[in-house]
Amino acid sequence: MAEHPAISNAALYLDGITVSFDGFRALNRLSLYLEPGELRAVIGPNGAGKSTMMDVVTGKTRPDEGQVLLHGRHDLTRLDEAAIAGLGVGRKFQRPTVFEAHSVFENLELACRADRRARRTLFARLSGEQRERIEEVLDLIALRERAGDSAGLLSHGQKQWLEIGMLLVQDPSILLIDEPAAGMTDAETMRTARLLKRIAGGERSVIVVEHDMEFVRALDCRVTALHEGAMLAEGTLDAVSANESVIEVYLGR
Amino acid sequence: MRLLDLKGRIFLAALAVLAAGAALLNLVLPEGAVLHVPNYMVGLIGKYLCFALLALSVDLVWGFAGILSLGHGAFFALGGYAMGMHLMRQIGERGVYGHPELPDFMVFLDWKELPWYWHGFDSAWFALPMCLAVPGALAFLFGWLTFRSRVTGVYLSIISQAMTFALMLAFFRNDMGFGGNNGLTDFKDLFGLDLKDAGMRAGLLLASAAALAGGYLLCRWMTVGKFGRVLVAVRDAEQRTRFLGYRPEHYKILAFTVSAMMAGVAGALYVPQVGIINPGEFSPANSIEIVIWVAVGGRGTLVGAALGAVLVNYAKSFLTGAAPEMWLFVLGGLFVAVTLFIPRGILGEIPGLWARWRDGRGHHG
Amino acid sequence: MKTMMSRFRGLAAAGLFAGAAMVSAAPAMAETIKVGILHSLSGTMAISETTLKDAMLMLIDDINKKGGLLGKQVEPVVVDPASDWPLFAEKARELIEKEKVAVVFGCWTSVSRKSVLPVFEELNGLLFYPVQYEGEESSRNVFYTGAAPNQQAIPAVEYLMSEDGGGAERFALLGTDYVYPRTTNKILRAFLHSRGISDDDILEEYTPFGHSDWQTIVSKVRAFASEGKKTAIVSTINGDANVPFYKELANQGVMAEDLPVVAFSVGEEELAGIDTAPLVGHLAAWNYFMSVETPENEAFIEKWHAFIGDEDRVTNDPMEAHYIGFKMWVQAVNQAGSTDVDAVRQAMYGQTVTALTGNTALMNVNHHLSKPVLIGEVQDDGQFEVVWETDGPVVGDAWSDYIPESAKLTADWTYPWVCGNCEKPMF
Amino acid sequence: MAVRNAIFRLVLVLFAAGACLAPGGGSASEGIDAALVLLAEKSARKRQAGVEALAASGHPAAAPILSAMVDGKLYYRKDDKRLFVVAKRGREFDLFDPVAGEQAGTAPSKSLKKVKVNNRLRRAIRKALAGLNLTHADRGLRLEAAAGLLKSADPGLRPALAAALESEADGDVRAAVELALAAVDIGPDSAPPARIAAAKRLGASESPEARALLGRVVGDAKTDAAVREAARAALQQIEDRLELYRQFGAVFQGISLGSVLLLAAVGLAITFGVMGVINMAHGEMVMVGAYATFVVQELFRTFAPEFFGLSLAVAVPAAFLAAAALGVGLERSVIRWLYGRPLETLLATWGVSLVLRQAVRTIFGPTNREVGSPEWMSGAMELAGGVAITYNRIWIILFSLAVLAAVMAVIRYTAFGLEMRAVTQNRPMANAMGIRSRKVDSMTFALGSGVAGMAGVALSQIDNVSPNLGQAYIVDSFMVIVFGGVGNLWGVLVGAMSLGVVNKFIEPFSGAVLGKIVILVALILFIQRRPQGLFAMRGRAAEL
Repeated sequence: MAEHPAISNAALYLDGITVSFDGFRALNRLSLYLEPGELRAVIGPNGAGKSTMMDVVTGKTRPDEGQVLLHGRHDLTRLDEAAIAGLGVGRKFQRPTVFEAHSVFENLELACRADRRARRTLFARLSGEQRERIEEVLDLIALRERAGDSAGLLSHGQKQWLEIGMLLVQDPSILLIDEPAAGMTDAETMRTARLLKRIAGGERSVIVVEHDMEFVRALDCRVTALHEGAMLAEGTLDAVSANESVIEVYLGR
Repeated sequence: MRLLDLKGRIFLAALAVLAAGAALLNLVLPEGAVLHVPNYMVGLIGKYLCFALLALSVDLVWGFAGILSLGHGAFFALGGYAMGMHLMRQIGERGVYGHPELPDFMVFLDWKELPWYWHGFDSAWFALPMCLAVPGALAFLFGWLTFRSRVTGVYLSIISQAMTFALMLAFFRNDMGFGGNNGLTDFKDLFGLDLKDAGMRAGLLLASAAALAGGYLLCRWMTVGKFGRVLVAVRDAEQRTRFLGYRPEHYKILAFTVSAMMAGVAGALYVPQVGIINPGEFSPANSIEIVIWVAVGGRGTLVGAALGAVLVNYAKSFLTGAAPEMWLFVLGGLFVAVTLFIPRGILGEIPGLWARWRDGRGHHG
Repeated sequence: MKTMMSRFRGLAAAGLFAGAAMVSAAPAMAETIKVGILHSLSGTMAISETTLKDAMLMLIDDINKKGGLLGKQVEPVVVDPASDWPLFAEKARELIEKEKVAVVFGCWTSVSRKSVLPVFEELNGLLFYPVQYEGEESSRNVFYTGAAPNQQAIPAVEYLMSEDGGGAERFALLGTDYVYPRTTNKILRAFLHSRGISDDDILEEYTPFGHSDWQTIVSKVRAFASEGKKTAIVSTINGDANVPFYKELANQGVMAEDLPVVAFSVGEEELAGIDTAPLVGHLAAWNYFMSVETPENEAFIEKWHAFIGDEDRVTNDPMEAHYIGFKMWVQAVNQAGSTDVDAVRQAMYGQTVTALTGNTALMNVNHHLSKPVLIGEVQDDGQFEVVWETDGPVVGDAWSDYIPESAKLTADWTYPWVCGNCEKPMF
Repeated sequence: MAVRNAIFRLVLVLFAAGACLAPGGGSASEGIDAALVLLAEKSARKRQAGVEALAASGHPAAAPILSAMVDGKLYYRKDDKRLFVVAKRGREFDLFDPVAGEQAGTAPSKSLKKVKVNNRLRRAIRKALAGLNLTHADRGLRLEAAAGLLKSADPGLRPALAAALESEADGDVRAAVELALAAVDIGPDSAPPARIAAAKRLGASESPEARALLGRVVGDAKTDAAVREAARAALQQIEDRLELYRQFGAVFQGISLGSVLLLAAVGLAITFGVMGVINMAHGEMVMVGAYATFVVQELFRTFAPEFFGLSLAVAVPAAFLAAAALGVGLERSVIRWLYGRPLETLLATWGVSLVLRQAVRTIFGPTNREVGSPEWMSGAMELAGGVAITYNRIWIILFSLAVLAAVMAVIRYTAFGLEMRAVTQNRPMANAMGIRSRKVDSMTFALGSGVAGMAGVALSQIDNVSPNLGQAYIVDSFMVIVFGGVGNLWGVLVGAMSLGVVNKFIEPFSGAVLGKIVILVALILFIQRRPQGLFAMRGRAAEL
């Protein structure tokens, strides 16, 4: 392991990740470096490897080559989803996935930091501290009024927020968010962007995968453009938009 | 949520009244009295209660953890065999060949000595824990293999069916030393008490009722708390729970093992009441039927599962006598009708109905 | 309320129950003698047992036409134990305790009999069991009207070893893996040893219930048969598995004169599903064949065809067993003047009935019948033709002489003996 | 009825031919009267004597009488014990006098009694017939006769065999006669050198009889040591060749078992694999196909018995249509309401399966129904020493592959197949493109059910046609699908075949029951390794 100081400082470091499915290369020696507290947008056309990248980081897919270092210490490619989540990596899916049979409050309770082991859970009770944290997040995602309703009854946008809320009560150090603005109204989109900007910072880094350029602009952060499983360009949105190869990929020859 | 809600209290109260009432009316009143409960009814109720406990165990894994086991009959049968082996050893020298140690079927199939796995079953202190341990161990092993490999949904259902099918074939083999197709029969007594004795029968009925109540409380306790909420979360969105840092396989293995042990208890109580355990209990069709009881009563409602088991089995008892040529049409039709018209089962539909009725009254009044 | 009910379509299912309830609500006739019929009408055993239910209904119908029994009509009570063994016990209890039947005719498989046995003994009921079985049992509450192993297996093997049967010196014992084949083969092995045949010349193979792929086993037996000595197959293959077995035999061109099969569980019913032309000459051992030419049998077959409304339906050995059993029970009831189980039991001993084969069947004190054994050959029309017959009736043995543990046991239910499995007289 | 008459007429023609060929002879019954009287005797021993006397007489009527006897068509009149060859016509018999070679009117069946045959007699008759036919004009009969004599190995036949060899021109028949001679020569009556030569010749043969004869010599301690050694060497030669054949036989049996599994599973691969319906009534669709075969054959038996050989060809489409129609009914009334709730389809179809089984029991009765095999499916190709390749298994293998190919072709090349794939992959999109997805669902389910029905036609040839037929295959079918990979027809093929072959290689060591258990446990463990089956879809498609 190269003991480069930058690497050991990095919140997340992807090093030469390659993933192939039946001969198709979804990721091709992808490398990425994320600083603590950084908000990062990842853009790219369909099939560029955005979702696969998140799968690799969260342990759902094991790469053929390369490694993923968390805080320069943990090689995530050797751990499973639960262990990675336990190290403080949270993930939000593109389609909102909340537990529809449970109430909003219960959804947050399940996400709350606690011993996740089955035997412990059997005897678990909600502590006052946890309850406070849940109330706090309920305010943040503006769902306090609906805490007792079952999550299945929420609107699409509310489900997205609830899911983000669930990530927040986990208190993760890295958040991976897949197309949070999909299917949202303009107003909701802007509100979500503000929410994400508030979340990032301090020790918490956030990666947002997005299609919607307006939303990316509103995030006002460093942007990584992927294409065919490899990095195409990285920099500010303006810089990336001006990059010739990006223009070629997006607008065609 | 509270451990005992209204539904649960009604259930437990009804169970107590039914079991105690049947036992008392059978023992105290003379035969021929109007309210006398005949012996065969006592046995029948006892059997239904064992099935109810079995249904409860399936509901715990299917209703809450989303594991559709088509092999739960195997755990029931293993519990039954463990009890059957104890009852067999209790016969002692009273078998037809009078062998002090070997059961009759071993004597006439030329077994010279007791196979190692039969040792210990002469003692209730060993046999009774085995009724729990054997199904539990198999469920743990099966769960450990399958849930860790993330075998889910239909795949899981089908390999659980393969498991019970393989066990059925194995127990059918006479070389296994479990009596082959005939299974274990001709039981005499349990704890030194004659199984034919009315008091013993009533006792077994009460024990079944107690086991059902206990099983219900255990399931309730496991499902009302956070553990139960994780189970439901796993059922509805397994990936999501994983990314929240839970290991669904551990929850599933735990629930599955507990459920198998409950099924084992049901089997162990069932055997002395019906007087036989044979490999037919492992047949895949039996396991499918258990799932149907749960579906009829209402998946995920616990009380409904128990109710479904009693209703379907009562219908079967009644129809096989009343309409021996037609009952399969009725029962088959019932299963189709339930899935089509009351998909959430009898108890699953009641809250909706109640709400509709209340709304209706609100509109008109 | 009404609108709610109509919306709740699930209640449609309740209607089905109500319909079924009406079936049972038919008014019972006053003062009848009830006879329970405990045969599976669904599940795996329905294929064999349904016929026996029909045969019983016919016999009961017949006696009612002749004025009934003890001046009362006989009322059949049919239940369906559905090939489910614990359900057999439940239904037996229901018949005796709830329906108060005087006698039960029923069961086919050994396990179903084992399942109901404690119930009949506890409640002192009476069961007539009509199927050939493995023996090793005698209960004071059961009359066994089918053959014991010494009434079927041993005469059949003796025939195979005789000059007429082909002088077999090597035996392949094929069976379904359950207690009847296991016990029968154990007895046969002991018997063959007593005739100087060594273990090298005996092949024993077991298959699961409903086994349908016989390629390997038939090939194996053919190889076994081509090692020099004259070979025969003794089949205790059960029910469902027989059709694929015989189809495989026919297709592999196994001719009866080269490698005959003698079967103990294959009768006219089982052959009904097979084209028997390639099987001509294979054998079965029973106490009755439909082809037997006697006035009794012809009358019985005619009645059966009229009752069932189908000229193609066959009769078989277990039907005859029920015929004998029912006739004997009726005689015993008339003799005792009541249907009381204890009285009828005592009256049963020594009862004789002219069987459909024209022979006399006698009920012994060990609750088994004395009757002659017939060996039949399969014909191309699905019938059997009798090629050999024992000289006289063979007494059914409850306890086999070839199993050391049971050779010393005696079954005798008359005074001074009152025991089904004793070594010393019991009083 | 018409078949029987046709056969009867054929017998007449044969008799006429026999009479023409008969060399000289005065009164028709000269010299065989005594033998004929013996045939009507009650004692089997006397009848055997009659058979032998008849064969020895060389009378032209001897062969036809003996073959009628072995076929169970020889009867005698109760009052005068005269023999007739009969053809049944209801309660009447058409009589034919074999000695006079002419029709003898009809008689009520009760006035005649069959000349009984047992296995010992059958053997004697076949031997006698073989002796008589050894010089028959027909090459096939001569070949059959020589092969038949191999079984009896009677030293008394040595002159006849030697004479036959002398006059025989046909190479195949010569070889068969030589083998039969060797079978005689290896017997204890011959001199050791002749026996050693015979052993060598038998060693080159593959027939089970040769193996049996050699085995007998090796096992007989009284035999000359050199002869025994030669026999042992010849036997070893046969055993070595046999081992190869046995391996081949096991592979064939495995493929044949696999083809049965394949047939049972292909329909399910569509209803379960493609549509996601856990169809517990699948087995009953197979059963319906088998009963359709039965009905078709009954119609043939009643209306067109002379075309019975075609009945299976008609049964295939009939079974397809019957099961498909039932499938459409089931889909429209039950399954349609349950899409997206696969586990509930399990419950509903289980109910349907109970109803169907009981319905068949009510309509057709609970007992087995007879489904016949046409001529072209009966019999076997004998490889060697007990290894036989049966024709019906070959047909079933071919049929299963044809069915699979047809299903693949429908899915891949027809417009319906395209629509079907579109609907299963993306229902809303397919709807938007104007595909009537409900109709496609019905058709898909009908296809799966119909294919199951066709499987029933094949299974009716090897298994019971009873209400329980379907239950025997349902668990196995699901195993095959899960093993092969849901939604993949190639997977079904490979899954079925490999399960079949593995099963047949395990079975000789473990026995049938244990073999099956081993397979099931192996399958459970396999699923741990590859939760999606053999041919898993990976990547994005796997998440569907």
